[in-house]
Parts: sequence; structure tokens; C-alpha cells
Amino acid sequence: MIREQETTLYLGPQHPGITGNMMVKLKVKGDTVIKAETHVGYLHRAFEKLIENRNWLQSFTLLCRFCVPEPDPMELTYARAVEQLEGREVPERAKYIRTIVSELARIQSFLLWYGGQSGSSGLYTLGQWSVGDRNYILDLFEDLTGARIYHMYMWPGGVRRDLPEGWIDKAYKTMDYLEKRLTDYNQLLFDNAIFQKRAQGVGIIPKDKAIEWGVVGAPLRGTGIKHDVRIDEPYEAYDQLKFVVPTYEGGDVWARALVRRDEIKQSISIIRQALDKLPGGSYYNRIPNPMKWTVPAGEAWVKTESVRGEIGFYVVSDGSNKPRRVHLKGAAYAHGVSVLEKILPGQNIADVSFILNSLGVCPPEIER
Amino acid sequence: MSNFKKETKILKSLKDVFEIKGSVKSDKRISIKADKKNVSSILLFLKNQKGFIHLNHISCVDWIEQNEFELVYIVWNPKTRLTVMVHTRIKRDEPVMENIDTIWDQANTYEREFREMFGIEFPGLIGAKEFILEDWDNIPPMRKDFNSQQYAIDTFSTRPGRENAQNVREAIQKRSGEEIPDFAKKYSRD
Amino acid sequence: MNDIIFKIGGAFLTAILAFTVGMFYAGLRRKITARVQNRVGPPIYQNFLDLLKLQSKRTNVAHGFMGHMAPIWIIIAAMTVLMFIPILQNNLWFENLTLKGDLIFLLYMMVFGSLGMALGAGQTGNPNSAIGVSRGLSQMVGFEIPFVMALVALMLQFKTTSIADLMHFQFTSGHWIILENPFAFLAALLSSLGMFRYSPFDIVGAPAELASGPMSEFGGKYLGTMMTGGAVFAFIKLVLFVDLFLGGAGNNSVEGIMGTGLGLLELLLKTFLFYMIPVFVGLVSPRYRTEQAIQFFWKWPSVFGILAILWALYKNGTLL
Amino acid sequence: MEMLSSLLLIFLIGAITTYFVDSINRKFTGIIAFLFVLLGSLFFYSNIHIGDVFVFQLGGIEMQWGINDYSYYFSYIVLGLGVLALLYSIKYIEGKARQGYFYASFLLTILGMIGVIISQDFVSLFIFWEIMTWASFLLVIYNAYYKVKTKGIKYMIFSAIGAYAMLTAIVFIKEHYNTLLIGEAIERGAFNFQQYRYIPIFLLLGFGIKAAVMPFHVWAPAAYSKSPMSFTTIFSGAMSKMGIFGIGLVLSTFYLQHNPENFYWVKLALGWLGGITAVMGTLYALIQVDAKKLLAYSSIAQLGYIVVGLSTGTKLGVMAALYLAVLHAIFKGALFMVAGAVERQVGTTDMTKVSGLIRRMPWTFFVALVSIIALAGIPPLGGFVGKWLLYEALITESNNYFLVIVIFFSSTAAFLYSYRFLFGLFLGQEEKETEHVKEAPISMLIPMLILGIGSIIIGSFPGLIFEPAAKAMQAIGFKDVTWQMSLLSNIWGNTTHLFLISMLIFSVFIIAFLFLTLKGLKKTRYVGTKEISTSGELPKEWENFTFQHNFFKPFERAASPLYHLNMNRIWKDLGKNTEAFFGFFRKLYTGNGQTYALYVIIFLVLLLLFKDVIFS
Amino acid sequence: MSEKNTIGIPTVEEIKQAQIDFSPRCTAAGRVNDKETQKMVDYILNFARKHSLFVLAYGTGCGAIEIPATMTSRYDAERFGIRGAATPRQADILMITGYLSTKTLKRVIRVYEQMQDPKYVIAFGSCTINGGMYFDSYNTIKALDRYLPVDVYIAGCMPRPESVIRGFVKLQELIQKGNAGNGECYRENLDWYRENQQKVIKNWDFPENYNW
Repeated sequence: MIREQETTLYLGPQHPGITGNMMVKLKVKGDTVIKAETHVGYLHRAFEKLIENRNWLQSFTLLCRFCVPEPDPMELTYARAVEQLEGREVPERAKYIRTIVSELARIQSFLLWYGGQSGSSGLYTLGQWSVGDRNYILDLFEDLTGARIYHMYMWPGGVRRDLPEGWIDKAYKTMDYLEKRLTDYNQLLFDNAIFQKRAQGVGIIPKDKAIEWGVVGAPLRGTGIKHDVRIDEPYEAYDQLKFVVPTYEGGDVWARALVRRDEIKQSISIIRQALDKLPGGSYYNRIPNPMKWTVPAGEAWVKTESVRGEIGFYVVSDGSNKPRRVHLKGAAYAHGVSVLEKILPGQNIADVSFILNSLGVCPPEIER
Repeated sequence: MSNFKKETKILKSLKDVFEIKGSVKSDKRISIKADKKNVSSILLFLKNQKGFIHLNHISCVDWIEQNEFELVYIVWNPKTRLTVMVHTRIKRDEPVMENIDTIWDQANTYEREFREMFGIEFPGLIGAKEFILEDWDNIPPMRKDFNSQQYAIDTFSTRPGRENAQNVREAIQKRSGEEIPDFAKKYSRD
Repeated sequence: MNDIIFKIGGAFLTAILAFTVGMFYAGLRRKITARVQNRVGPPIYQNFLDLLKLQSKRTNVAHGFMGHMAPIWIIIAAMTVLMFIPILQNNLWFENLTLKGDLIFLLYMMVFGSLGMALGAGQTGNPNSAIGVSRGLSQMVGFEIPFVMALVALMLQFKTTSIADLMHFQFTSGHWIILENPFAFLAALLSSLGMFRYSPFDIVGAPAELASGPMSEFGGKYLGTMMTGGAVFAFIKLVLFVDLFLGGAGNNSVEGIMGTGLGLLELLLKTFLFYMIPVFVGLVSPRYRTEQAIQFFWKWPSVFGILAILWALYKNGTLL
Repeated sequence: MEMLSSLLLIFLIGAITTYFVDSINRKFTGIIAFLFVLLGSLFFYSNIHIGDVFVFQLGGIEMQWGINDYSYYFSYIVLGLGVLALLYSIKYIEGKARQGYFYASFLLTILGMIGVIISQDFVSLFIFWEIMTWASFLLVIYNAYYKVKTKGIKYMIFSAIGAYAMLTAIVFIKEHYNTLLIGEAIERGAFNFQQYRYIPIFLLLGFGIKAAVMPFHVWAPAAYSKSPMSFTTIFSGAMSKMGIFGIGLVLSTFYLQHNPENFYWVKLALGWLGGITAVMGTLYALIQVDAKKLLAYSSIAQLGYIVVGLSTGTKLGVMAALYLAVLHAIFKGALFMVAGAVERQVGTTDMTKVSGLIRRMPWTFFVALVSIIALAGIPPLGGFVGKWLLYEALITESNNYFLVIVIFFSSTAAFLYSYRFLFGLFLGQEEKETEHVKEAPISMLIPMLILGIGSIIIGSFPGLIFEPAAKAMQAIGFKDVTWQMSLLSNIWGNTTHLFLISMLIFSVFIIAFLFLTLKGLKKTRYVGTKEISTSGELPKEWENFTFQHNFFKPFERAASPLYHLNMNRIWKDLGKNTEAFFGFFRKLYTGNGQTYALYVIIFLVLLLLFKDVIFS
Repeated sequence: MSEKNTIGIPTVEEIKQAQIDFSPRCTAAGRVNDKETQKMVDYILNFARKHSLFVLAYGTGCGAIEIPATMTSRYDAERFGIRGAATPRQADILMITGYLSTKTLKRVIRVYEQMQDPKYVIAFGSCTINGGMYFDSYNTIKALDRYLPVDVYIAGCMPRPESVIRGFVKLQELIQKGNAGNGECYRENLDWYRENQQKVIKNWDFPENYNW
């Protein structure tokens, strides 16, 4: 047995710097990473296996737990996939509510990202602020769905409940409050010379390779490539709302951070527009008894934009009351394994957790 | 709806080169069925000639009734924003599929996963044998003939009270002897 | 005989004072941090509870002799340095050994603890510890340079290497050195940010990078003892800066216990004010990478240090 | 007055005897060599007294050997370290080939150094200097007998440059001052920088090369680290001090006869040269992966401090230099012995390969720890005293203020390599590969422990060294040198009480140690280095958990501009550029000691023959 | 059913006989002090222990998403002296935030054993109690107390920060009474735990001479 020359560093699973229960095994020489290896499977719950034993509606309880920081896009994507298979129409009001909820989910996930990105660089104050303010979004969710994290709100055919009374006002107020707080956050983080020094030129994803590597979402837009599912294949009410997809050149942590900074502002504006335009009418096309509900045979590939990037569901039905196969393509699937293993070598140990946070690696999406 | 001009063009060019069956499923979705041995050349063709440089997804479905696995390669063109889904079927008895991680690096991750979860072999695949599971000694778990619940009961010690978890409300009712409350009735449909 | 009572009693008093004040300041820091972060925060005596809990851990793990010794080095360094730093002006109880050692000695003695701790951390065999030590020592070379420049400037300007003399000068003349040589103060202030190891210079134990760096393998009584040493060291640094630049404490002519009380009050006020600088800087700064931190110290603080020496020479009349 | 020559005779007989004993019975070679050196030392300290002079004629040239306080001071280093190093050698060199060669050269080296110390005229100084150089060259190439060209050539070339410089200076002195006696030359002002300023410069060059001063230090790392460690002890501990001895001698006139303020540039140049030597030595020491090389570079840095001390020309500064000269011999001798012990027991001193020896070699670690603390200058050990004297001299008595910062930078960066040395060899993971390693044999431990304990005692009672040092300083012309047993004081009246500090540290240590050890004694588990928290994972056997490579990479990156000044490269470039021009002369340098000796003699003869032609 | 001990919880033998679904408890030495003089000291130490809880930074499951919320500004767990700890050597509390896959279980056991007494385990979420919605998953354990001694369960999926804090307060009550911290019980009944653990973790490669 020959002992390795490089020092081995286990970043995770029990480590303050890792983004979830995963492990990045680093081989380092000096403080430079020579080789990085992602190890996942610590969170494997066999969702896709379990869903095959649940009926179409029961799957929702499992689906939203695919990725904890942002459960709603999972529900939305799956609901849209089932709708596509079944050819079920969604009322206009439900489309708007879905848009609002998924944008709220984006905002709360962005606020968590603020915490993660600043916390991994040692600026804990911002994390305390933003994660604390995230509770206001969760309050909105709670009023709307009854739960803080896992909502199971968006079902095939619409949403589970209509907006409660006074919710719209509350949503407006929350948006106003957040917008005010965002200037504080950005002053603290983006105007900070040290953060700039840390973030610039670190964890670069090359622009010409980005799409081929499977990079999606903010990391892709951080390389200057404009790609957003909400524009490429508009779903729900996005084609009726005005918003900009920010892009920045550079491909480093700094560019990704700037993209996210602008996106959260866009999300707030989208919510405002959707609340303004919210049409009346029904919010739900009733589905039959879920125990006996069958979906016509076929396959569907549906994509949605989450905070970490594009997520997709590949759903196959064999015409029974249970899905044949539900396969999630998480945004972190490429980010967390192959992209990470490509961009980490050559980086400083100090930047590993920083890069992980900026890529938005979410292990449960990888192993499900 | 548009008349799928772009989509049919791609489909036609594919049909010119390869022996495939295919159809335009919906807006921006082209679905083709190909033979196992053609898949990698189709993917290379799509990537190099037609600009489908982004590998969106690879999925695997176990069709135990036909004794086949279906592999679905979903590729995407960032310019035209079209998606091509390449289906292929391989025998369950000899689950071997061509390795495409030379075309897209991230295919390696998918293939390692399928090797572990379905038992499909990809000759020449680099990477640790254990990707998600650890010390797995049963049949690959994502195969349809693997019974997860039975395995769980055999392996893990469970707490009593969960034997009949399918009908929770009934179980509660039986145990407590209470009626199903009104608000709950409202949501239960028949 | 009386002398010995004063010496031993004073030593105990000083140690207790330093420990209490250091721990309370650490608690205060947590409280202030919490308030800035929109939180209530722990009670101000939280650190005492933490310490008590750590010391009352039933099992402890040591990775060999040097690992066992690591906290001891810190305590030795803290106690020794404490004895040589004047706490109050002209106070028999707090005089200790202030006249028996000078600044050069203090400079070297303050390193003693970190180096001993580094040896202990090295023996644990945890790679995080070693990387933390590598970072810590590298950063030390960074911040010691401007600090030494400031000290050399003071020594040249006032023709003494004794901290007691510097304090005495400020007491008698009424001029604080912060005004006599502002550049020295600036250089020392900036390097004090590194000495306190708060953000942006908390690279040694950066949690997101190295778990907790050199402390990774220490728990229970070892961690508790290190915490004690750290608290005393925080007090030492504060008193050192107050003595050097802010006129020291106990500048009153009141006799007896009242005078001591007033002096301590002055000390607390000045140290608290000085302590708030690293604390608030730490609250709003991300962490530097190691080489960035070193380069930071070698840029502006060192320029201030050189200016301080030139200023001292100018004041002395030996420039040109 | 025959005592001095009989002393030299003892060493000479010893050298010859050991050489022949080796071919008869290899077992006793080391012991005999050790006994000869012990005998010589006992003879020296019992029969030779300060003030002894021995004058004789050799081929019309008046030779004078003698001993004064200054040389007596250096004899402590040479003979003290020599005895210990030979005791250490017995086991260290055991089992190796060519022992007779080794011991004979070793004794010749000591003979040369003693000769240098006692010679009071230039001719014998030069002869002994050359004996020392040749003998040491033989030892440098001992480990690489068949690869002389690559290993020893640098040392030889620089020694040759030094020798020629010295010879030139001697010839000039004879020419201008008409004397070959050192004492007379000093009196006549041969070393002043006023009249013939190239004389002292040439002499300083000759001595400075041996003391590994900045631009000429490039031979030192390879020579120190490649020779057997028991010899490096002497090589770095004592022989480099011969350079210091000479520099002190040259500068003494300067201090005494002139107002140094008029020649500020000399002090400045020498001081900065020393400062830069210290910085570069330190910077290169901390990036080394071989412990021996690390110590070699560290030696260069330490010699830099000594040169800085000498350059100040003040009482405190020269005291610091002389103090550091002895102390460096003590702790660096011990450290080289530690490196040698590790080399012998483990087989390598590569810090990327060795780790976690603390439990295998606890006593060696103790010596290493003590010596490293002394080296780093941390109280309460001896090194701190040297650092204190140096700083106080620079701050209070010299007006070379920025040099203080440079020195401080160097000595703070010295903590880095100090830690690197201890961590690299003794701390970190205990691996299976080193499980078989045992503690060094007792005859190697004894000299190490003596030196280690020496630096502890000196830390509390530096007066033990101050006393002879003060006498030595008076011998080279300082007046009223005051010292105290355990009290340091500068001219501003600030003091540091070392004994108090030691007592305080010791008592706090006892209290803290008892508290921490006795509290929860039963429930404290002492575990191995494999039981670390690796983020919950179970480490694999082949994975390496010691942080060994590029240990101070962040510092290296931060200080990267300083690393561009690579003297080695400059010399190499110089060599390459002049290669074409000196193509012919290159052929003369066979790297063989004997041909080299021949050239020196030819040069000498030519110089004497044509001196009128050249220098008129 | 034989008679029960003072706390009212069956012993190991009883469990083996009756197959009752409880993990073994013990009255290990050090938990109970008979001496009068010790009571005061214990009171003070327990007071310190309960107000200084270092939670190991290990998000074992999806419950980890409510931990930041609990620690940050609205809920501010630091009021109770709860703060994070980076390595197991420094930590007091191991929070099992949700389901444990068998792969994670191995790491959790390792981490738990590296923690130092007194150490507490808080199981968080329904899935640690009886498997929750993962009752038929082949990769998650169903009852945590078979593998590690649990002090406090927090039910829910996910539990809100309020209930997390309630769980901590419950733990504090237990600590003050001296009933929390099962490290010694774990050691006492190690064979029982090891048997269960090895049933799930197939390739048991913990070091043999492992002195935790």
C-alpha cells in the first residue's frame, strides 16, 4: 500500500462549510486543491422508488421534499407534467397564483443564499438578517397554505386553496419591506471591498464550455449566456409579465452573485405585477377521486426555472393510477458533481465552500 | 399553435441519416425512437451538426412487462430552444449500454447512477462503483421487481402502529373510536 | 513582607480582574453582535456558563502529550504577559512585575501561547489544525510588522523601551500618545484588528473552511482552558493598547480604594471603547484569504508604521 | 611555550592514528577520535592560559601563535562542540564506510579551527584557514564520494574565492604596512577604511564567505545539508563562527581607532548585508521540505543576525553578536544532531515523508523543542536574550532604525520554519511506516541533551556567557563592558529580569499542569492521531492526513516579490555568461582537492615572485 | 411483565423478552448523586450545562432547513445559550434533523462516539420516530432509538422553529433534573446498540481498537 502524497480533506458530511449532507473529498497540496471528488448518497430516500408505489396525488407529499431550500418548483413542475399528460386546463387565476407562489419561493431561497454566500465568507451579520427576514415570506406561505416549508399547494388543475382575505395586502407590504431591506443587504455585501476581493476571479466557469458542461440557472447567466426557462418556454403567467433576465460576464462567484442580486429584484417586480393583474374566477379544476384517478399513458418532459437553475421532471404514465416513473433532473445534478469536480482543482481551500454556495449545490437533488 | 416547422426540419434531417422512428410531440419537443447501437452516433450528430450541445437529462424506465429498460436521452439546443428526446430500449437480461461520457462529461454521473440503481453496465465507465448507495447487496433497487417495503420491513426494526399506514384516517378512527370530523369529510371525495 | 503580600495579592487580583473582564467582554461582544443582527442574544454572562460547562465535561480526549499541554502554554503566556503589563498607574496592587520587563519581552512572550497552541494542534494530527496553524502563523508575520513599527516609533520618540515609562510619560505630561504620534496609533490599531482575530482576519479557525482550525480536536477541559486564556489575552491586548496610546488608566490623584476604583472605571471605559473597534469591524466584514490578509498588513498599516518612525525621528530632531 | 604546538600535535596525531586504526579495527575508531579530542580539550583548558604566546621563525617569516580572551571565547565553541559532536559521531557514523577518512578529516578540521584561533600572524592564519577548508571539504563530499562535482563544487569555488581574497589582502598588508603579525597590523591601522580600504574589504570578503554572508551564502545550504550531520554540527556551529571571528577582528580596529560616525557607510552596508542575509535565509528556510536544508538556511539567517550585531559596533550589539555566536552553536548544534538522529533512525529527514515521531523519539523531540524555542527567541530560553540584546542595540544605540524592522520581520518569520521543523518531523499523523522507529542511542542523546539543557540554563542565567564574552570584548578593545548574571539592561535604563520571568513561567506551568492533568484524570482518554474528527467519515488507510506539502504557501504567495531575489539564480546566470570567456579556466577546476591545493600553492609562489612587478 | 425500575422504563432483558419497542435505559453512575454535598455542585453544573448547548453542525436531513431559521434573528436560539459547534469534540448536542439514510447513520454513529460526555441527542421530525413518510423506503432507518440513545423527540414534518425551541427547553428541563445525556448508557449497552447498528450497516469497518 502506497500512501498518497496529497493531504486528504473531508469537506463534509459533518462540516459547517458544506451545503447540505454531502461530502467533497479534497486532495490538497499546500492550500491548493489538486483534486475534488463529490460523494453523495447521504440523503438518498429513494423518492422515485416510493413514488412508484403512491398514486398520482400522494406523490406530492414526497415531491416537495426533493430539495428543501425550495420545494415549490418541484410541485409546480410535477403538476404541470401531470396536466400535460392528462391535457387538463388550468384556470387563469390559478396560473397567476402559481406564478406568485413560485416567485415567493424564489425570493425565500435567494434570502437563504444570501445567508449561505455571506456566511461561507465569514460575514455572519447578513445571514442573520436575510434568513430572519425570510420568515416574512414563510409567513405568507403559512397564511396561504398552512405550512412554512412544505406546502403541497400546487396540484394538477390549479392550486389547493384560494388566496385568503387580506393576503394580497400583506404580500404587497412584505414586498415593500423586502425591497427596503435589500438595499441594506447589497450595501453590506456588494459594496464591501473584501467581498469583492474574495469573489472576483474565483471559481470561474468558462463561457464557451458552460452549456456543454450542463451549467444552468444563475451560474450560466453569470457567464454571460442568457438562458431562462421562464423566457425560453414560458409557463404559467410568465408570458404576460414583464421582467428582465440579468446576465453578467465573467463566470466567477462575483458574476453569479450579481446575477442573483438582480434576480431577486426582478422576482419582487414579478410578484407585484402578478398581484396587480390577478384575475378572478376559479382557482381549481377539480380532479376525480385521487385513489381511482388514472392518467393517460404517455411521457412528459417539463422544465421550470428554480433559483439553482432549470429543473425538469421526466414523467412516464402507463395509464394506471400510479406513475410509472418520475425522474427529477435537479439543477444541482450537473453543478454538484461534474462541474464542481472540474472547477475546484486549482482553487484555494478557503474558496471551496464559497464556490459551493455560489453554485447552489443542493445534494438531495442529486441523489433524491 | 405553429405548424412545428423547425421541429419537422430537424426530424427530417435525422431521418435522412439514421434509421429512426420519430414524431414531433408538442411545441419544441421532438421524440425519436432509435436502436441501441445508433444512439451515440445520433447524439454526436445532434451535438456537432445540429447544435444540441446541452445534455438536459438521461432517464431510465423499467418496462418489466416487456422485459426491457428504456433509456431516454434529452438534449437541448440553446439557439433554437428545441428539445430532442432520444428513446432506446435495451434488454433487461443483458443490460449493457454504450457509454456516452466522452460526448458529455456529466453523462458520467447519470450512468454511474443507472449502473447502481438499475444494474445497467456501461463499458468503460470511470468512477467509483458506489455512487449513492453503500454496501448494497440486493438487486438494484430501482428495478420494478425490487420490493422496497418488504426490504424495509426485513431490514429495519419498525415501531408498532405503522402496519396499516395506507388508511391513516381509518386507523385513527379505529384506535380512538372517534368519528371522522366534519372538516376532514369535506376533503374526502368518493 | 508587606511587599510580598502586595505582589502575591496583586497578582491574584490582576488575574481575577483580567479573567472576569475578558469573559464579560466576550459576552458583551456576543450581545452586541446579536443586537446588530436583529436578535436578543445570550445573557452577558453566557461565556461563564460555557466555560463552566466545558470544564464540567465528564470525558475529555487528548491526542498525546503536546495536545495535553496546548492549553497550558496559553495560560502560561497569558499569565506571564499579564504580570508585566501595568494595569493602573501608580497602584501598588496592580504593579506586579511591570518594571521588570520591557516591550521586546512582551512582544515575544505574546507569541509563546500561539506557538504552544500550534504545537498542540499539530500533534492532534487533524489536517484542519495544521492548515489553521499555517494560516495563523503566516498572518502573524503580517500583523506583527506594522505593530513593531509602531512600537519602535514609540521607543525612539520617548527614549524608553518600558511600557511603564511610556504610561508614566503620558500621565505626567498629560499628552496621550495617540496625539503625540498618530501614525503609530493608526499602524497599531490596524494591526490590532489582526491580533484580535475577528473578521476579516478570522482565517485561523474559519468555520466554513476548516471546521474550527487548530481547535478542531479540543473539547471539554482543554477547550475551556483555552477559552480562559483567550479571555485573558483579549484583556491584555486591550490594556496594552490603552497603556500605549490612550494614556493608561488610574490617572487620578485620589488616594486609597476610591482611587483604585476610579482607575478601574477609567480602564473599563477606555478598553471598552477600544474593544468596540475590532468588534464592529468584525461585524460587517467578510473574511480575507490568508495572503490577502498578509498583504493588507504589509500595505497601509506598514506605510503608517514607517511614517510613525519618521514622525518619531522628526519629533526627536534626529531626522535629517 | 611549546604548549600550543603540542596541542596542535595532539590533534594531528589523533588524525593520523584514527586513520590507521580504522584499517585495523573499525569498532574503536570513533572512540579513539573522541578520546583524542577530549584529551586535546582537557589539555587546552588545563595547560594553556590567556596570554600565552609562542613565536618562531619559519623560512624567514616570523610566526606568532598565542591566545587571548577573544580567541579563548571562540575556543569554547570549537572544543565544546567538537567534543560533543565526536561523541555523537560514534553511533551516528557507525556502520558506514570510510570511517578513518571521516574521523581524520574531522580532527584535521578541529585542528584547523584551533589553529585559526591561536594564530597571531597572517601566514599561519592563512595556513590553518586552508587546512580547515580542505579538511571540511573532504567531509562535505564524504556522503557523495563519487559525485564530488555536483555536491562539493560550490563550496570549493566559494572557498577558493575567499582564500584568494584573503591572500590578496595579506599581501597588501605586507606591502603597505610591512608586517605579517595581526597585532601589529591592527596597531598600524591596516584595517581602517581610510587609506587602503580594499584591505579590510578583501579580508571581510574572505571571512564573510565562511560566515555565509548574503551574496556569498549560496554554498552553505548544500554543504550544510549534504555533509554528515555530526559534522554539520561543527560546520555550522563552529566553523562558520571562524568567519565571525575574523570579521570581529577586522572591525575591532574600526571600533577602536576611528570615530565610526565618519564611516557610517561601513556600518550601514555591513548591517544591511546582515539584515538581508537574515531575511533571505529565513524566507528560504520556510519553504524547504528537507529538515536538514531548513536548518542550513536557518543557520544562514542566524549568522545574519550575528553580522548585524557586529556591524552596530556598540557594546550591546557586539555583545549580542558574541552571545549569539555561542548560542547559535548550542541550539543549532543540537538541532543538527536532532536531524542526524532522525536521519539515522528513520532514514530520511524529508518532512513530506516523515511525521508523528514524537511518541517514537520523545527525548529527541524534547531537545528539538527546547532548541527550536531557543532559536525562535521565545522566553524564557537562551535565544530570547540574544534577540533582546540585538533589538535593544539597534533601537537604543544604533541609528539604523529600519534595520530593526527587517530583523524583526526575519525573526517573526522564523517562527514559521521553527514550527515547520517540529511539525514536519515530530507532529502530525503517526503512520504505520514509522512504527518500528526507536529512540536514538544513548551516546547520541547525551550530547543532544547537554546542549538542550544548556540553552535552558542560559535562558535564566545568560551571565554564564556574558562573562567570557565581556572579556573577549575587552580583548578587542571595548572598555568597561558590564554584565549581570540574569538581568538585561540597555542604556536607557530599561531592564528585563530573566530569572524572575523563568520562575514565573515555571510556577504558572506547575499550577496549570497540575490543574489540567488532575482534573478529570480518570475520564481523560489519550488517543492516537488516527482518531480525529474527519467530518464523520471513516478515513481510508491510504489517505494522507498530515499537511506536509507547501506548508506556508499563503505566506509564500504574499511575499512572492521577495522570493524573486534568488541569489542562486543570479550566480548561475553570472556563471553562464562568463562561461564562454572563462572556458579555459574552467578546465582547471577539476573539483579535486589536490589539484586545488596545487593551484593555491602555484598562485602563492607566483605572487611572491612577481610581487614587485604587480604592486609597484 | 417483571417489575420496572425507578424511572419506569424497562431494562434490556425486559425488552428482549417482551419485544417492547423502547431503547434500553440505565441509571448509570454519575447521573445520580447520593451525597448531599454533591447536590449543590450538581445543581450549578447542570445549570451551566443546560444553558450552554453547543449544537453540532450536521444537517443530516431535510430538517436542517429550519435550523437556520431557529438560530437567526426571529427565533434566536442563542438566547438559550444554543450555538453551533464545528466539530464533534466541542459539541454537546447531536441534532438528527430528519430521516437517516443508512449511509448517514454510519457517519452519525461515528460522530456521536467522538462527542464527549455529557452528550445529548435530539431527534427531529416524524421520520426519526417511526419512519414518517419513508416507512417503505429501503434506505432510511425507521426508529432512531434503536441505534442511538435519544433524549428528546420533536414531532412534525417539518417541526416549526417554535417546536424546535420547545424541544430544547424540554431538554434543558431534563438536564436540570439530571436525566439527560445518555452517553454512559450507550457505553453500558453498547452490545445492544452495536447489534442493531450492524444489522443495518452491512460493511462494518469501524476501527477495532477504537477508543472513543
